[in-house]
Amino acid sequence: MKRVYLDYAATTPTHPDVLAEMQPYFFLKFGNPSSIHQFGQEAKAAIETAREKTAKLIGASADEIVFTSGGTESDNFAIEGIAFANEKKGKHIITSKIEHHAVSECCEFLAKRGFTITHIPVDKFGLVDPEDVKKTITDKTILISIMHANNEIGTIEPIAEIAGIAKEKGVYFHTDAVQTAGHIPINKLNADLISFSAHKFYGPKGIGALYIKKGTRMVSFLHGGAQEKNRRASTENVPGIVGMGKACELAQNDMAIEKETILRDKLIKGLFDQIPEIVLNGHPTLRLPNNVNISIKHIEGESILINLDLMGIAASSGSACTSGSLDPSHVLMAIGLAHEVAHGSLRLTLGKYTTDDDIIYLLETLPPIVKKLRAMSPLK
Amino acid sequence: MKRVYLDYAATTPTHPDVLAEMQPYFFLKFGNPSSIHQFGQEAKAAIETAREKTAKLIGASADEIVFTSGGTESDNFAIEGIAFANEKKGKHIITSKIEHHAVSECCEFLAKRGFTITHIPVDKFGLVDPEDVKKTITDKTILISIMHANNEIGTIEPIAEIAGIAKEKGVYFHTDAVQTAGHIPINKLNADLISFSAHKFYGPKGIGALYIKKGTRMVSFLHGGAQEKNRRASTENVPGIVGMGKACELAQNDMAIEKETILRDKLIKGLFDQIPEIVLNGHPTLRLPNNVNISIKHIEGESILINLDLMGIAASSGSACTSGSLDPSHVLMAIGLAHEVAHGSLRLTLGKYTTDDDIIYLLETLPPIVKKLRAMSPLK
Amino acid sequence: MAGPYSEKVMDHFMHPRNVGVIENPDGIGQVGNPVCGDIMKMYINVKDNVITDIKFQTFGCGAAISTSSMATEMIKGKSLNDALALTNKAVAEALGGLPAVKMHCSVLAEEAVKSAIDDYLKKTTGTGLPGFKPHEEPLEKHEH
Amino acid sequence: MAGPYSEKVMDHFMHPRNVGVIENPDGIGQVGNPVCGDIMKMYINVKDNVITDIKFQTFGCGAAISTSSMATEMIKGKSLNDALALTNKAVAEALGGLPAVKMHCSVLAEEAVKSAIDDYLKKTTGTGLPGFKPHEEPLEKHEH
Ligand SMILES: Cc1ncc(COP(=O)(O)O)c(C=O)c1O
Ligand SMILES: Cc1ncc(COP(=O)(O)O)c(C=O)c1O
Repeated sequence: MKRVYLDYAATTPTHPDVLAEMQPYFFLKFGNPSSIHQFGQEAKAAIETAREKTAKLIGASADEIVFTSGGTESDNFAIEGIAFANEKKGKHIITSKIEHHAVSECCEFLAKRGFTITHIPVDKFGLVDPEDVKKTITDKTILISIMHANNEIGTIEPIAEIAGIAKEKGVYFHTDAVQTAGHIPINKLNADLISFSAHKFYGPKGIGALYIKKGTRMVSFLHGGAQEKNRRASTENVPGIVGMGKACELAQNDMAIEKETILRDKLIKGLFDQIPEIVLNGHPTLRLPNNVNISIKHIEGESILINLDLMGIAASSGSACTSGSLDPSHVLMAIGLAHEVAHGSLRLTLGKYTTDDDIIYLLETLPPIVKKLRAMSPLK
Repeated sequence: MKRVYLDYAATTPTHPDVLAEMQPYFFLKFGNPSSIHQFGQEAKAAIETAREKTAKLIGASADEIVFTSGGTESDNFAIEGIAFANEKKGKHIITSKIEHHAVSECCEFLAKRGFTITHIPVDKFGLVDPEDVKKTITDKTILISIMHANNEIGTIEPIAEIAGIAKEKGVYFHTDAVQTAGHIPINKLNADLISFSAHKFYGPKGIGALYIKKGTRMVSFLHGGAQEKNRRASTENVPGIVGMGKACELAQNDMAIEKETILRDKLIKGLFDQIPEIVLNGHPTLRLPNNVNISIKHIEGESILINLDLMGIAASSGSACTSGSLDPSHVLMAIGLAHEVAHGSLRLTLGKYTTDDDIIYLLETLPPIVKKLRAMSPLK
Repeated sequence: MAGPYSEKVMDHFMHPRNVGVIENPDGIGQVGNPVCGDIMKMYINVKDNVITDIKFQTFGCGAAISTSSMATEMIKGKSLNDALALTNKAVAEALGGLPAVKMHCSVLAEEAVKSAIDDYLKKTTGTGLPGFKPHEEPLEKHEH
Repeated sequence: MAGPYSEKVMDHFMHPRNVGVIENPDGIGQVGNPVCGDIMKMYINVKDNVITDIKFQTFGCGAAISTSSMATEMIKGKSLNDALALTNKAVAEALGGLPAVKMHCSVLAEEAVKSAIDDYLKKTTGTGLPGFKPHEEPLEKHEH
């Protein structure tokens, strides 16, 4: 059966060149980078090269990059790292209503430990208004964390402006760039902290990075050995780090923004042409080049996904049923969707290997599924 | 040049069978285990199989295993997880003076946040006396964390007894089994929490596990998505987890305890036969089968290591110079070594690929190095 | 697909039995609500205390659709008493089991059946099923 | 080896110049201590204000040994004044640089030289080097 993967925002395959670069570090060059001997030093050299490549992707300097186990750790590290180091100044953190759980749940954890969290709302396109951020800052505010682009609806936030406000007010600014790194250009974004995850841009799973601007006052998250210049303990995941470096290098030379934008817009047009009563979630233009998110009224997301899957198409949904919780996606609620519309959301995210044919196949396959499910539905 | 690796306690090469098992999960079966579609479900199935293999190594049930990014995260997760969930009961933690930094630095972090840490001393062999633990427990004690075997001197602690005391007093017991898992049999050890790291037993770097006994009251460490049944957020490192599972399976079928013990004792005997004025650090018999740790009086560890390295031999030392700090290993100090004796320590750790020839080569190579360095030394 | 569902669930999900609407039914029941993402509506015709026909419409996930389908199949042609004896567990078992997070769907299916019978009893005897109250009231009713 | 040290450091470490002891030297200096893991001892002979011979013994890491070696080489045959002008930076530079965490070894080397000259001055003039005090006193002295 044809298999069409349209869930690149969930994860991407590790690029063969990335895997090739990682291979030697499993068996031949397996040393621990902290070891003084040859085995260790060749591993150390490899991670330092990877650090330079990673830094280059965002125009940072290599010693501002700390490798982590992924986007979640980077987010947790940034937020708890700032919170625990700066709580004498204040315990107020500003974030948005559409952050990834790696940010929002971490803030939740801090809220239980005496911190106050302000959640900035978004408009119907998912945009944060920088003015709202500005108004909320107090002299107790130590951190603002607003994501670069949303993972569900693809909306790209006005990060430069928010970062400017944070700077002006002397508040640290973190942005979760997990969905943008490797996909659209990032140039430090004027942020103090930026989170990345390699598996979102053809690197391996289980490795990420945190950009920490020189001079940022924070504590470490993983406590132990002196790795990563005392900023992140634990034996380095050498193959993972090498893979992340390679993925950054590949991304820098080959962001498929135009190609993806064309396919994305073709897909959106096709969906609107062929399926009545759908809505586009997210911003029409301030949007990740690979993200399509629609709500298909009167039917529920998981049912759509399973039907698509049986036809070989992989997609995702903000429906509660796909997350194991009972509530639909907080992002779709934050942009003001009615519950049943939120439950009917379908996210299609494109990538390096997406072809015209894949889009055509989806546009052939989805409409009859929608028709069938709508025929079963009590809603109209 | 001959290359002889005698630093298996620092890290091990990823076994070729482990790597082979991981391969398909980079590109072909690259899905995100949280995804409902085929790509996701095949990844999910793979991690559940790996979970069973990992659980089997320690006689646990699969749902008591949570995968982490390594030994350090497992240790931090165990300690902070218990601390933050049980601080209403009390803020007292008992640990030993010879724990790995992943435990001791994490306790340090908690000490800054209002917890009280008791560090149990050890005898000259590095043994914790269970009676000392017992005497220190108060009604405010919420956690006892004592490592299974020490990574530097190889001493195996009386964990079963300490766990028994903890149980009797209703205090959670954690043990860092990073150096024992896959090397000597572990059968839950009566502990509530056990830390592992795959790269210490021929699995990949950047992956570990925490055994969490059913019913243990703790908070999660990485906050975010619902992965690992809400116990550890972040997209699962699928190839890493699969590799860890395979490494556990291989270890279970092939612990080379006898072979390693014979080589170890041959090495110790050879060292004592050929080099005057050395001491064995750690316990003569309650000792990891692959660990040799000696102090070579009047000379310093890093000098020895570099000389060995130039002859192709990889080893390690508890000398300050090898860690970037100014103090020698806290473990060697805890067993009562004088500073200059601690600085002259040499750790040789054996593994799957260590041969008789390697031992012979070391025993030929080391004595002239010692002689040369002693000739340069002002100490006598 | 090696997904979360058993083969039986998938069969009923992809080929649901008794989907649709009965015009002028003897009883209609609707349970669930848009907040939780599952709405089930059941239509029954009853003759001599026997359910002679039953149809359903469901907005919801795979489990919601297949439990609806299975429930209708299990009570079609049965007496009202037999139908009232249908438990959510029986529905789940008949489907070869459901993932734990989906058990609530089988509860909805049981309640949809009861709700339709309740409606029939109200219309015919003036009083409904004694003590019946579905877990959550639907936010909006699509009554004919 | 692609280790932490430059080629020059490795050369002096593996082939240290002026290792050993001078019997009945004109001056002896010892700096460092076992706590930090580096002990340097230097022996000098002086004639007409010129260091005619110099030897060292060092307990310590690669950087400690190579800075000792380089320092002795740099001042052998030099006047006392020139020797006193030797800075730790000059030693490190002559070695093609040292890792940041090892810079303290070059400080010890500078101090070992000064300490030996201090000892010489004390023995000959009765007063040592004005203001000289090494960073840390050795815990034990191995004086002849
Ligand atoms: C915006 C965003 N932040 C954080 C994460 C977490 O990254 P990871 O799963 O690699 O920990 C993800 C993806 O899961 C994401 O999309
Ligand atoms: C006893 C012990 N605990 C914890 C760790 C930390 O493990 P990792 O480096 O995989 O985080 C190590 C090794 O580094 C260890 O030997």
